[in-house]
Amino acid sequence: MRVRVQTEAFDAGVELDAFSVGLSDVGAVVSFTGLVRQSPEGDLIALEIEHYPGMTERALKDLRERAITRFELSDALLIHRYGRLAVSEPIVMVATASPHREAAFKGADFLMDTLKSNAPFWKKEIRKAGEAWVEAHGRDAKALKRWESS
Amino acid sequence: MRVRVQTEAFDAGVELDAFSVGLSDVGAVVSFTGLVRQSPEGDLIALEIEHYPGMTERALKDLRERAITRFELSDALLIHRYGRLAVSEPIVMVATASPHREAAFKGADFLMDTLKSNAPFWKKEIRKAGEAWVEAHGRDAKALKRWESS
Amino acid sequence: MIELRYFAWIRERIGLNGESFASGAKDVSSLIQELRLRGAPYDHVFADLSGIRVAVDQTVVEFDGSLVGAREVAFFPPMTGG
Amino acid sequence: MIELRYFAWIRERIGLNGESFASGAKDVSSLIQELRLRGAPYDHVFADLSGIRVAVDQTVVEFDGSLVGAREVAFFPPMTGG
Repeated sequence: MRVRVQTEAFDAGVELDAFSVGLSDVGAVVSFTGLVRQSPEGDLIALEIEHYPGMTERALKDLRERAITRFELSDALLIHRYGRLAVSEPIVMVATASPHREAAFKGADFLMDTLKSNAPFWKKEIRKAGEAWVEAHGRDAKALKRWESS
Repeated sequence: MRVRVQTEAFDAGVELDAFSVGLSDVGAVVSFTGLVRQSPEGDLIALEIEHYPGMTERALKDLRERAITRFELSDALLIHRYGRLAVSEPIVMVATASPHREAAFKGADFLMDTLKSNAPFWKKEIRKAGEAWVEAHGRDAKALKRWESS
Repeated sequence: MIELRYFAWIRERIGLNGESFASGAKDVSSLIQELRLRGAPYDHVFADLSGIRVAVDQTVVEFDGSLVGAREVAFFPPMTGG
Repeated sequence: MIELRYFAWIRERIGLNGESFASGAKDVSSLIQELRLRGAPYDHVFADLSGIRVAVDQTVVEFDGSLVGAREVAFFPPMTGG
């Protein structure tokens, strides 16, 4: 399964190896893993990630197809978790395989930029002082714009 | 050991997990693995990689320090093999960790571009028809130039 | 009948994951008007649409998006995955 | 005495990994002149320098690089790692 939406933690190394097995005509594999990062104030207890079952899987599958076509990837993997995640747990992983280095890098970068604004996930920070929904950053929209012209 | 030059094969997944253990204040981990790719003609038997012992380790350590400083990485890993490598075996791996996604991506991309022209490795292709040293590509120098202005 | 789905702060503010709603609206804007006419909490939730996104049958659309043949409409804030 | 090291096709063409060489050269260009005067295979190997790179004590330098205090000089083609 090259697109997975799950509550369970995953092991990025195990996923990377499973992804890489049996790929042919591949010279480059890139992986990105996003982790729950402690807040600057050090008071983050957990992230709660909500998603839109059904639409999430569709959006991720569509993204994967777009990335494979656009960057001529040999293969691509997307894993995204939802539910309650403790600090330093993995949230998301993407991996790309390609004959060429540049395509593998660009494909993974594109997947992450695009996923942030196109896959229906919402993060809530659970802090000692209380809970708050994470707001979308202007920089996410800017990051997305990079892929319009190139 | 965050810089390794070795003949033995490595397992990218195991290396990725070992690299990620115990990192603090990290939100993003990127890995790149380069593999021996079959030639378009399908007649590649192996790569023979020669290196300059002593200088190789120095060059890779220096590169790692430059990447960490320039992209404010939390950590970086470089592994490069030498000797005889069969098709689809791993040649090289870099991994970067950072609080932020963009720095982790850019750091890994920079390491690969810079490594190609600064670390004293030379590849020879062993084909059915004979052996030939791989020539440096103009696109490697071009890739390197990307990092001068930005 | 149309199935409405709410996510994140919109879900919390309305107090429901979703609901069935008898609507005659032809587009999303008209549906939102109908919801606002129901009063609290809808009138407050949909007072400012700048922080609200909409998907019709699991595809993101603008507020003028058509509801002809639509079965499911979801309201949520900008996505923050990754 | 200076330690010379050869890599890749230069190593193969000269037929040695390296050698000790009594040189009075002050810079890399002068050292190359001395080597060429030894005749084959050096004269051919160093006839065209466009495909040759040099490191003095494991640091890449240009052909006008100084050899003052140098212990080791390496000749090799452009690197092709990664």
